[in-house]
Amino acid sequence: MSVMTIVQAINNALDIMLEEDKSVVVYGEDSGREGGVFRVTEGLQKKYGVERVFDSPLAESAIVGTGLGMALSGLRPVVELQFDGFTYPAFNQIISNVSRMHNRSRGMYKVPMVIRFPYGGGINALEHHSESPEALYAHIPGLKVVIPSSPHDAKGLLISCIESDDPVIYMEPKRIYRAIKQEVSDDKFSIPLGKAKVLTEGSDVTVVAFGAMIRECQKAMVMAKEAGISVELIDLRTIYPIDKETIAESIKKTGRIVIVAEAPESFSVGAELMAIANEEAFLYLEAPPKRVMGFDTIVPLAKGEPMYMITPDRIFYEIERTVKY
Amino acid sequence: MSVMTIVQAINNALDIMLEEDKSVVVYGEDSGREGGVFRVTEGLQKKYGVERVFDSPLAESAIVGTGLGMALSGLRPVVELQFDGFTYPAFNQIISNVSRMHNRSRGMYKVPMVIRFPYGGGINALEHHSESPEALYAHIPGLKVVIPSSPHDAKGLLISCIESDDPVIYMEPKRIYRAIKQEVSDDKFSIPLGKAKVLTEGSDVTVVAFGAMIRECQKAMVMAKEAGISVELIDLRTIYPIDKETIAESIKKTGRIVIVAEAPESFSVGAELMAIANEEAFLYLEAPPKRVMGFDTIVPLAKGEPMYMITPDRIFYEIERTVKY
Amino acid sequence: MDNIKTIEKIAYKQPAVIFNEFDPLKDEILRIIDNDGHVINEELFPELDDETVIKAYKSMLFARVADDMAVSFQRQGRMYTYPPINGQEAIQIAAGLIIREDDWLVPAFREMAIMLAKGVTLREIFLYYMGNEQGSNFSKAKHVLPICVPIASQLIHATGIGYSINYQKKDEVVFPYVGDGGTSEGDFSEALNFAGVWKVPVIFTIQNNQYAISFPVSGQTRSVNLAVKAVAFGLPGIKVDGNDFFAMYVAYKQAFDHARAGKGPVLIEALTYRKGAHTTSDDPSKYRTKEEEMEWDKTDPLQRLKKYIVRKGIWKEDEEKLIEEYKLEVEKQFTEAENFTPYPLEDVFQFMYVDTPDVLNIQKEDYKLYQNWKESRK
Amino acid sequence: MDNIKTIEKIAYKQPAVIFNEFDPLKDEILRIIDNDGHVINEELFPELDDETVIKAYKSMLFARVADDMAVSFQRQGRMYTYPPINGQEAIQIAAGLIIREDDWLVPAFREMAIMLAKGVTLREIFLYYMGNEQGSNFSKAKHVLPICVPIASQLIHATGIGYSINYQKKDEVVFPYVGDGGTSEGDFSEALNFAGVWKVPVIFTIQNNQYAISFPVSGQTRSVNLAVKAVAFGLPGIKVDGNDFFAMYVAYKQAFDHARAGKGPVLIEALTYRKGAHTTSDDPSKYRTKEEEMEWDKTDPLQRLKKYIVRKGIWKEDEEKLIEEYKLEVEKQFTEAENFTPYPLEDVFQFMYVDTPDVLNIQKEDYKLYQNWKESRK
Ligand SMILES: Cc1ncc(C[n+]2csc(CCOP(=O)(O)OP(=O)(O)O)c2C)c(N)n1
Ligand SMILES: Cc1ncc(C[n+]2csc(CCOP(=O)(O)OP(=O)(O)O)c2C)c(N)n1
Ligand SMILES: [Mg+2]
Ligand SMILES: [Mg+2]
Repeated sequence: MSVMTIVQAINNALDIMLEEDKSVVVYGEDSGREGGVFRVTEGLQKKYGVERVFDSPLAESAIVGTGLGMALSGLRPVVELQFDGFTYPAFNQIISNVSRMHNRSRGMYKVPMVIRFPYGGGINALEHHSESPEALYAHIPGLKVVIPSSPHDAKGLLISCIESDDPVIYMEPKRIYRAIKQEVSDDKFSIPLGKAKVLTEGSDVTVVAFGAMIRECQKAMVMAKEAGISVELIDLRTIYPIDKETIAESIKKTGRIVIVAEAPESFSVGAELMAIANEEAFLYLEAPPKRVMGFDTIVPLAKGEPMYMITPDRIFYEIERTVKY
Repeated sequence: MSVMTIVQAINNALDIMLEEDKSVVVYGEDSGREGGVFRVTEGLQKKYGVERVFDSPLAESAIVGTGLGMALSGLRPVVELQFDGFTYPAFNQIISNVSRMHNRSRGMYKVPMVIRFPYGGGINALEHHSESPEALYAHIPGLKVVIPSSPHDAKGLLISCIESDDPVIYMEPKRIYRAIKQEVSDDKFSIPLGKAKVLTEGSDVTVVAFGAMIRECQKAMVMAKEAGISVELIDLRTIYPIDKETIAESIKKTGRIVIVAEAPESFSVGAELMAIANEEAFLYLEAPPKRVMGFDTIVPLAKGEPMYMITPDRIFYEIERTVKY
Repeated sequence: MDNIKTIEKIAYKQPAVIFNEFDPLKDEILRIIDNDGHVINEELFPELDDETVIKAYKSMLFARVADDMAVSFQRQGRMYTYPPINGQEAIQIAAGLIIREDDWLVPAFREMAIMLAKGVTLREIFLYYMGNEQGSNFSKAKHVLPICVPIASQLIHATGIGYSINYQKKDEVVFPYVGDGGTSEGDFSEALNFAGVWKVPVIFTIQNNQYAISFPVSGQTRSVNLAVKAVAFGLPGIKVDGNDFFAMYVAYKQAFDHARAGKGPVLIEALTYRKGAHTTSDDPSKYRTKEEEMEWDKTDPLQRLKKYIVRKGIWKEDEEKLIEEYKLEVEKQFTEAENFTPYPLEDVFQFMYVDTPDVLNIQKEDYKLYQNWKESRK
Repeated sequence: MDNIKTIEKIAYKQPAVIFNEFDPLKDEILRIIDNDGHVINEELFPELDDETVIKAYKSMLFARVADDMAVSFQRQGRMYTYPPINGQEAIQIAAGLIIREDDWLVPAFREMAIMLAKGVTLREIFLYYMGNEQGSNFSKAKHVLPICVPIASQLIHATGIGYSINYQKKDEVVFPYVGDGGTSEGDFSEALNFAGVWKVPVIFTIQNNQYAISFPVSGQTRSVNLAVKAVAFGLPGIKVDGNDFFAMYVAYKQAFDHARAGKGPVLIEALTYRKGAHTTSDDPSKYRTKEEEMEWDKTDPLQRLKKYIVRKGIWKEDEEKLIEEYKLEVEKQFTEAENFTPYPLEDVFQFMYVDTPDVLNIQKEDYKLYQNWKESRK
């Protein structure tokens, strides 16, 4: 066991997989010598050499597309895109090729590949550095989309992603990269993809969140507890395939669901969760499912961002409204 | 009044706007001399010259990005992308620039620009030629997303799009490009963006659809009528901003909603409509909202496509199940 | 001031002899036989025995027959949209002579002839154009990627495969294809740039067939030709007469030796003409003249090679009879494709993932319920 | 065989004299003064009166002072992430002398000096880096696009503006900027290719400051330099010593005349060095040596120009005093930015659309309800 931040846990997972499997390679803009702008891959190039951990030229479509080529020819690439907002130049490769090569070739080729990038707001960043595009990726057939919320999960989920024979989008909550420290096993372990986790059991309302919003929800729950509200908190962990069962079970118990996420509300993961609530637990709903999400706007620059970002008291406010409905 | 197909109606709208406004230019791959692979822009280059209607080199990011540059400097470009599946190379320009320049510059610049492309399945096409990416574009702040379902709407909506000072994604239901003929006014007229249309009033269930699915729904309604079910059919027309009011009004009347669309079900427009049903009409819902949508798969090639495409009897089947709930 | 250039640069015409002799900057072109099959460059004429040349001609002929028949099958409504390769056979059959079983073929979508050469069966190709993805699950061919429709995106995959090859210390070579239109896509440049930086064994071929659907190559770019684009990425580039089988063979041979020797990627622009329509849904008379077509007809790769072998006196076969044989073979493979097992519901779902999520199974089961209901109403 | 080349091709070195003389293929570089301010190319020395040269030097000095102060404001926590331009002033101030009010500036994000030259106020720039988008709503500057963060995407906008200019028969010229790293993005190639085909009046400048964050330009590409990439698109390209004010001025002057005369786009690679960090969040000591930095220090554009003007005896000012003045001015503008009205909730919503959808208003009103609730709990 070691105390790790999310950054360290990801680094550790990469380290273990690089060590164990020579077919794993890690690259992206500044991912080699410098260890990435967030230092997530720090030290790995020194340990595994420039052929296995390296800097790529500045072109996201090529980073992802070469990764696909490698995956088809015996490697297990873990590519890094520098920020959420810079994944879009690679969108065509992701949606038109990475996600489909297995289907296109009717199973002749597999695509064991991970596309990692930091996502989300709350760090006073420039434009394009604060985005939460999980709904875009979750809507694309052939991909899996994973978002950890803690060092332990970051490690266990990433190991599963690298071992997956399907391509995975692995989104890292940059806001809490170093904010949470946790005891994490030094050994290799994995957490199954596609399963949500009930973090806290409760009876009055189900709160579903993921990534950096888990911590905000936990803060809101302190307020809820004071107000006598028992919250069941579910961490999605995997956005696609989404764990309908765990969510439905919880709603059947609580009758209420509040969804917390940073992305713009319309056409979001929040919408899908509301659909699931209806499809799987319609007769149990005692109040309308509620989305507590970003506005349908760009994440504002630092001075405006606090209004956009979802705060614990806003979550509590909506929990209370839903429970009182 | 002339009898027009959707192709002719779009051509007519472009013709009117090119005639009226010298700042309108039209271009894309094969859009000039040949008039586009679907002949939508046929004859326009001859009439307005190669500077106003032209072929561009083969690069979608540049087609969209140059359109943005033109829109910032006094033109009103209407750019054509050849197919739904070839819009993704332009995704970065659309999401990172086109949709944001007005916000980024705090109103200093406007982006009066239309991005047109044919979308949807049902034409036995190759891969990437049958897609329905409306949910991706609808989730992007700063865009409007419009889909007509008839020649009349195709013309009136496109004129509104070209006159809009905001960038609009205009998706054309290629499957019914020539399948529907309708009397359409030869004059200039426009249909407001952001408003859905109740096509048929009914009392038992609300069916919401758009584009090529409207015709399938209408066929299903014949069966429903025979079965004694009164369907209210709503054509969304605009996907974003979505017309919550019209949908909510209808659900308040019928208590039931069935959503029909071609795209993969998860994280779709269907999900958003279910969210709206809950947020706006929770207490009126007598059955769980139902999505009748594409599978979470790539649209199969021709031999497999009939299983993917939503047929009138499948719509009827789900309508009946929802009404009987 | 350039002291930090730590990585060695490939000068654009450093390597293999041939790339020195034909300077794309001067718009020079490698050509070995003329339109009448006369050898105009003895010096570079390749060492190929007669048998191989005849075999190559026959492969070109077979491809032409299969292609023509594909177009007519499509017209009969027995196949969906098909992109003819008519006119582009020399490029692909020359490559077919060079490419080995474990080399990688990364096609765009107009590479039927080299796919055949690489071991893909006609049956598979037909199956694909009949609208069944099973046609891309190649039963015999190794290291062939499925057809890639999003223009130029496949070039990047080729570069990635090249990285794997170097990493795994193998000696395979990668053969990606793209059209003249495809050179305008950003992915074209990114693929060549990464290939240069990583020094991968990749031979990029541009089949410059003069058109991207209706749009002539003259409109795609102001560069003097397409081979010259290699300069931007430090690659050797050469413009070759793509309708000249010998020129293509020589270019590929040198490129192959270059790549296998670890000297990195090269770019070949093969000048040719798409004699047919863009696809069976296209009508070229909308955008080009009969005169132009006839002008290019004179350069037809089959006629040219035929004239050469006839003049050399090595042609012993009865071409009519050969064509009849080929037709029967094509017919046979087509029928096999037509008799392929019907497309099961499972195939819609089964290959999206290796590890299929529940949601797909649920959607499939739901669909079956609907099918049952439908059955029950009959 | 090339008979269908209907559009005239720009040979890569046809146009303006200067582009003939310095061949990027041979890696030649335009340089006019050396590191000591000695004129080494009399012939090309521009006709600039002393006053203008002094003015240019002062503008460079002002930019340097402002830049240094920006970095320290950031360190004091009074501003967010800022990308210093230190070392790249000559390029931008030379362009500033040429660019007219109605020409278009299309910046990447490291163009503070030319933004100032174009009329953007320091107050606005500071406001932006304080995290307020209002800093991109330029009060005085005309035809300046906001900073564009997605690398190279802005180059395409410049090409589109160029199209408008031709279409509207105006004589404006467009000045887009990109870094060395940005040349690897597909958008770079697409922008140059469209610019060539459309023959637009666009002067593309690559500020080759040797690094893309931590990654040296030597790793970005195998091309002999970056100017040579112009060849791939039929554009004239030139490599210029970007730390030599006179060389930059001459290159811009000729490029400008060329573009305005309707001769189409050009590409300028300006060789320079990013003396500071990539941004205030970056630490260059992780990836480059002090020796390298000192080596480049000798080429500092300010020192070089200063040596020239001092030697020529035209420098009459007290630089220390000047710097103090500048500091006061910078301070003043910074304070104005700090005193800018607080960011209202309206600003989050108001500019997403010209015609704002209801849903945004509803979200705003909902947020106000929450704010009221929050107030009420206090
Ligand atoms: C990214 C993308 N954009 C557009 C298309 C539609 N399209 C199919 S083929 C084609 C023209 C290709 O021309 P070229 O590269 O010269 O190849 P050729 O068809 O001549 O073999 C186009 C535009 C596509 N397949 N992919
Ligand atoms: C599309 C995209 N990918 C990645 C980034 C992150 N990023 C910001 S600056 C930079 C390096 C840019 O290098 P260069 O083009 O040389 O410009 P410089 O910073 O040296 O001025 C990177 C990778 C980005 N802004 N946009
Ligand atoms: Mg072509
Ligand atoms: Mg740089």
